[in-house]
Amino acid sequence: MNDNPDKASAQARKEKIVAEFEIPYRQYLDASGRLLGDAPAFANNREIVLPLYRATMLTRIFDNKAIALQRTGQLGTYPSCIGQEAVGVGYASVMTDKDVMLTTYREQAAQIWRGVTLAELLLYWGGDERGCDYKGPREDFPVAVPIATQVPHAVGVATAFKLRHEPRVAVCALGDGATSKGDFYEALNLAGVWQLPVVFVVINNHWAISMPVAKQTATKTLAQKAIAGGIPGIQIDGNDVIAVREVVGEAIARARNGGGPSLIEALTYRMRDHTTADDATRYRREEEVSAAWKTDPIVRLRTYIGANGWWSKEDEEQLVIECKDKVEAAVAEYLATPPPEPQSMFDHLFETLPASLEWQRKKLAGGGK
Amino acid sequence: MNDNPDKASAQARKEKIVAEFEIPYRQYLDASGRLLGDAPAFANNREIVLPLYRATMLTRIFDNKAIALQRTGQLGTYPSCIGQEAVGVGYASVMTDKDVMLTTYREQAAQIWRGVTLAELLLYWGGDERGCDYKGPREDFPVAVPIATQVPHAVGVATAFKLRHEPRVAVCALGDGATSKGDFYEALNLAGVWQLPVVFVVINNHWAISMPVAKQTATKTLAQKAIAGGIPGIQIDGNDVIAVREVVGEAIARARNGGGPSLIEALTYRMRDHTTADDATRYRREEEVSAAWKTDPIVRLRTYIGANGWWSKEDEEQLVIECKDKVEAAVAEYLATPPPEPQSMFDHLFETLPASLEWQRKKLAGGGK
Amino acid sequence: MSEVTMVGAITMALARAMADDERVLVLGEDVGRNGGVFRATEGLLERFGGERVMDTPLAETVIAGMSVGLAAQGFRPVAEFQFMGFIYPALDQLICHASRLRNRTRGRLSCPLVFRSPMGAGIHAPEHHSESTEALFAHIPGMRVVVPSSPSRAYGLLLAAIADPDPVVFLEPTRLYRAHKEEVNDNGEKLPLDSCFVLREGRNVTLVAWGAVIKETLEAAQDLAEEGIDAEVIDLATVSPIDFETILASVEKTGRLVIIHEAPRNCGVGAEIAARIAERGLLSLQAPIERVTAYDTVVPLPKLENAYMPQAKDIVEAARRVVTFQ
Amino acid sequence: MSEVTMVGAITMALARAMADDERVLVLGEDVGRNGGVFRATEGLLERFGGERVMDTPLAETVIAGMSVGLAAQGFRPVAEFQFMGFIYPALDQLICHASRLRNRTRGRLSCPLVFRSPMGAGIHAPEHHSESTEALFAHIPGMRVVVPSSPSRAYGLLLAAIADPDPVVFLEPTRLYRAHKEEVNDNGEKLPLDSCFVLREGRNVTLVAWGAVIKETLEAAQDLAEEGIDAEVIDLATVSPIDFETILASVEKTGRLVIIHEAPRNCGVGAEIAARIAERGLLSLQAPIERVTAYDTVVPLPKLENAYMPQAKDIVEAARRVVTFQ
Ligand SMILES: Cc1ncc(C[n+]2csc(CCOP(=O)(O)OP(=O)(O)O)c2C)c(N)n1
Ligand SMILES: Cc1ncc(C[n+]2csc(CCOP(=O)(O)OP(=O)(O)O)c2C)c(N)n1
Ligand SMILES: [Mg+2]
Ligand SMILES: [Mg+2]
Repeated sequence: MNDNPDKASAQARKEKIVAEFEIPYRQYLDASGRLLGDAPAFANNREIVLPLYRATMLTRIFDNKAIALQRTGQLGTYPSCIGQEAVGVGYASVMTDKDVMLTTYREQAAQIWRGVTLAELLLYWGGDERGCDYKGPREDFPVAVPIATQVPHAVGVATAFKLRHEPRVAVCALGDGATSKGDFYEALNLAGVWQLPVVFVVINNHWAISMPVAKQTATKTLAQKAIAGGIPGIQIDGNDVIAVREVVGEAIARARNGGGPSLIEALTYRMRDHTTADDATRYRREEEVSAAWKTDPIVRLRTYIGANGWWSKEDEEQLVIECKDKVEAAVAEYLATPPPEPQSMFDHLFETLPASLEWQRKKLAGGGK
Repeated sequence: MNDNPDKASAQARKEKIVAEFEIPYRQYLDASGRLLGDAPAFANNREIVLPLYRATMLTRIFDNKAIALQRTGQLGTYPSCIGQEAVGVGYASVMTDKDVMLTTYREQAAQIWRGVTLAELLLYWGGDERGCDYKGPREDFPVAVPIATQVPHAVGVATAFKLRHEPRVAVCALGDGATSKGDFYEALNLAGVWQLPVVFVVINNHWAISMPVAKQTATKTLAQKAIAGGIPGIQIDGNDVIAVREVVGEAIARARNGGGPSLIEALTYRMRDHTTADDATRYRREEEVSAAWKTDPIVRLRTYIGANGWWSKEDEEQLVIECKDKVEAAVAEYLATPPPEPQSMFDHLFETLPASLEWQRKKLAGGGK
Repeated sequence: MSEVTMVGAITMALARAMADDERVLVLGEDVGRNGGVFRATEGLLERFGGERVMDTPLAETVIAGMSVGLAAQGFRPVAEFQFMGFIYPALDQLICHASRLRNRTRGRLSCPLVFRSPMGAGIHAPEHHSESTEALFAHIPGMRVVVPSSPSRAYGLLLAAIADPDPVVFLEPTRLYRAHKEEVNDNGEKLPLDSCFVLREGRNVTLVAWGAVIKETLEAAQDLAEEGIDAEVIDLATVSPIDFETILASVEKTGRLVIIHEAPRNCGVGAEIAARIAERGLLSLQAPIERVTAYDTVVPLPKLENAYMPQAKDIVEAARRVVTFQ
Repeated sequence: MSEVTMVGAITMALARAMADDERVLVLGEDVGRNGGVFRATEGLLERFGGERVMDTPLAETVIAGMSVGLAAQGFRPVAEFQFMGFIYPALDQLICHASRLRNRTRGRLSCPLVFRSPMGAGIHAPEHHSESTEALFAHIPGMRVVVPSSPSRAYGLLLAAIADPDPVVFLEPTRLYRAHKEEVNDNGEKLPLDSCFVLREGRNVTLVAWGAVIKETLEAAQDLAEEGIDAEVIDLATVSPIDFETILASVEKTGRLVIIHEAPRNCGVGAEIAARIAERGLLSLQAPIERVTAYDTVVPLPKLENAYMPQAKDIVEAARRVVTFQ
């Protein structure tokens, strides 16, 4: 680890210092579900907190179902966000409909909050492009599978907002592994120099498939990467939905009011395999995983709302039933959706298919080549 | 400018700080040529300092000649390093023959010190690949024209040294504009996490063609970009050859002894047009340029060695004559070099030309197609 | 009407597009105050301001990626890549996103962007400044590749590229930037994409070319005419998708085909044209097809670039061979 | 001798190369403990240690660029790119440096590296995991592109690629990784690069293919045999440079050519083969050439990938057409 590597020597030499930086950290709801001092007011507002809890639960139940569908050959490779729900729900909850979300493939929690339907998610992960034609957030980007490639899109979207003088913000989620890619840095630097209305949420779930963060970078935090773009960086407990909502909320407000971009590193943990095609037991210890379960954002939040007397055993049972019903309904809709027509491959290749490609579309419609 | 943007607010909130950084600055020989306190011992050693001065002068005279050759149609587009000589001479002077240099196209000062011949430089800039077949530093990389693409090479070379447990260092020079590119950051991050024996010398000459540094990035320094790679970063006066030699020397020694990589931002100024194909009057003010001339590294060093009584008017005249003779000899050699044979295009395309390409080579040898 | 060079016509088209459609933006390295290294964006900053003519940091990946974001938001970004040798970091965004965003979202989002880049050798430039790698772009589904070869075609095709609702890579032969002037009427009229231009009608042989070598091809046609060989010269213009019907009709008339391009031969766009003739025009061929191209080598530094590039006499010889073939 | 799948043969070749030549290194994302997402590097970390089997950060540009640095220093890096859809950030280094370093320095420095990547559709994978863009690489001078299509060819060709003193892009069809097992003798014997493999001799029609569709091509040859059509099947194997003489000889014998590839048709490598026949084999052609390829669309998500990929019956129909052509 290399935080301020030259500090000691510099002071020894009484060197002139031309720049200083620090990375703050925030947490409000500790792992045991206890609310810490100076928590934001909304933490005591059940109208705000309960929906956050409901959303994390729906996401968890959806993810488990999706994994089951894949195991039974009814869905393609699937990357669950189990254990990370508080991050997605937290930042999505402080975005407006007019804001735009750009993300990787593990942000179901945020996508669901944003209005992407469960059936759309299943269609996409089932191998059907129609799952990206979100009926809800029409301007949100589809998930970017090539790591970090959505980050440049985010600064483009933010530039559009700035040029139109619109009070809108682009929120870009990326993983710890994504912070090693040049695309991320180039976008960060551009956001800084153009002071764009964009918020980068780095979801540090400690693993990039089999690579632990310590092998991904020598930096003590991922938040400090913001310093290379000349923008504010902060680290938070990503399993603390209160902290996520509060800190991302501040960043979005700042961006919306012309205060420029910022980067938030949310510490969480990838509880399950990277995807259903992965076997994490090959590269990480069971103890690490079981220890991580003790920080589960859902249990933590349930403890908190329970202690506040906002949530009974009955409420819980009721919620689980509701979520399961929603998920089952989506699965039924998904399974009942007939596959796309082969020639639909050409329907949106261009706005108008070039005449020279018509014969290919026809041939496909006719079947065979 | 965004140094520690969150500091104030963080302290206000008595936030927990998880990482702190600072960027030191060093200068020993000020613009007036006065040596400042705690200068390194070698600054008082004429055997070390005079060769540095001679090298900056040779480079300056060579650059001016190259520009003249281009103007008279005897050389291709040429990027001079006029005003930046102290950087190249400084870091090259603390490299060993076994170290490897990787650079952009504006490092004649370092290349000449490393043993690349003036004739080789002219051949290359005259449009002949043979100019990259350095007779001197056989392992040094040819200049990389695509910005920042040499930085990944440098970490590869450094990895080779580390794997072979050789006490060698890769020294990589890049410009301020190059720090905006993802290649630079990806390499920086890799160097950090693998603790590679590499030194990045960022030559901040304040311009990337028509882009001033302030439009290139929001960071207060370029040195702080090292923080994103978890490696030490320091800023120095690049027109102070004593500082360059001392600080790069420390970094190389650290890297050689397993202490890992570091990044040094050398502040200097691009005195002339970007290249002979550029017209800087279109985008920068004459006052800025004339002000920069007052920081000329050569004048500064001459004042210093003169004040030390190491350098007389006669020495100066003598040196200029020597340099001009060397340059003229190289020009004569260059102009006398017959152009390569057309079919030589195929000589080094592969180690052994695939049989299927033989006909093309023959056709070219025969002339025409 | 005014006499302009090709680069002048490009500037004219950019200004016209920006004046007619406020969604059009110009961005790239040194495109502002400096007007671009070839001056293609000269005067645009002064006329349209810094919000529509944006100097970017030196970072091609984000120039490409942010253009996708701007386009998805309804702008019409026209990004300049300083030389074709520096556009490769943009390939990832072109292949993975620009060309796929519409398809991926079933038309919900689209990507009406233009990536401009100088191309080709012949101006004694340093390494990486002389590339002709249009074939790399032509193989990518979901986007267009256009190469102008005269001031008027540059004007009309660039306007069409900017107006097009899908991604267009617009490659400008540096050798032609100031090669000659032409009357170009700044009337905002587009030229059709996806179609060739028959520059010269002829009965004996079809010469298909694009970009800078159109110059040598027209010279060759002249020389051939003096020998009594009547060559038809077709400027492919839109390199992908190819207007094959025009080429096929010509070959059915002439029975002979020579394809000329400055790019390396292997897997160049010329191969695709030859392949389609071998599929659909075989019976009308009265002689083997010939390709006159650069060699399958790295573009050499200036000392050898003339030996590398196809010359008029190479085209003449190839045409003679196919015409006299029994 | 042991029965191995193609991915097993690749692991075998990597281990053999590392055992025989200590300059050989394996690097990439998840190639260590995890053994690669397809397990191609399984067991190498345990056997050769972390200094020779290097897990890299998630950064393809530097994986490519550092490989150039390692190769110039005398190592033989074999870098794995997790899927072909993620190799595009490496194109810049391949085009600008790996393929040019030897030429640029007149042989002073060279670049003996191998970039391995899974390729192709047919495994119901997510977006960007089903690419067949070998044509992009084939157009780059100064390097080789190799696509194996069986365990034994994968073994011998990968050994040859690693031993080769110049850059090789080695593309592995995922659909074949575990398609079938074959006896492979781990004897360190290389197979020749730059040459095709005639998998089946025949008199009536030449079928040229490479990669995963070799499977459908052989099936088609079977079906055709039952109809009395005797097809010669050629595995191109080295996609660039092309061993054209073998193809030409076959076409001179059969007079009919069908080219099959999984890549999009436009400007695919099939075009180059057809073009060369149209140049040098025209007179022996007794029928138009046919290409059986994927469509010029983005690779669709799994629901439509079968409709996208060439099927055996498409090959049979094309072969029938050219054989029965009058
Ligand atoms: C450019 C690129 N390279 C490689 C991959 C293969 N891959 C998919 S996910 C992944 C790890 C991503 O890790 P991280 O960014 O931490 O996100 P997480 O999966 O942990 O949510 C890799 C290497 C990819 N999708 N894109
Ligand atoms: C990838 C890439 N993009 C664009 C260019 C064109 N170009 C050549 S030099 C230059 C500016 C470089 O500035 P800097 O890194 O500060 O180096 P300097 O020229 O100041 O020494 C640009 C944009 C290039 N060579 N490579
Ligand atoms: Mg992760
Ligand atoms: Mg500079």
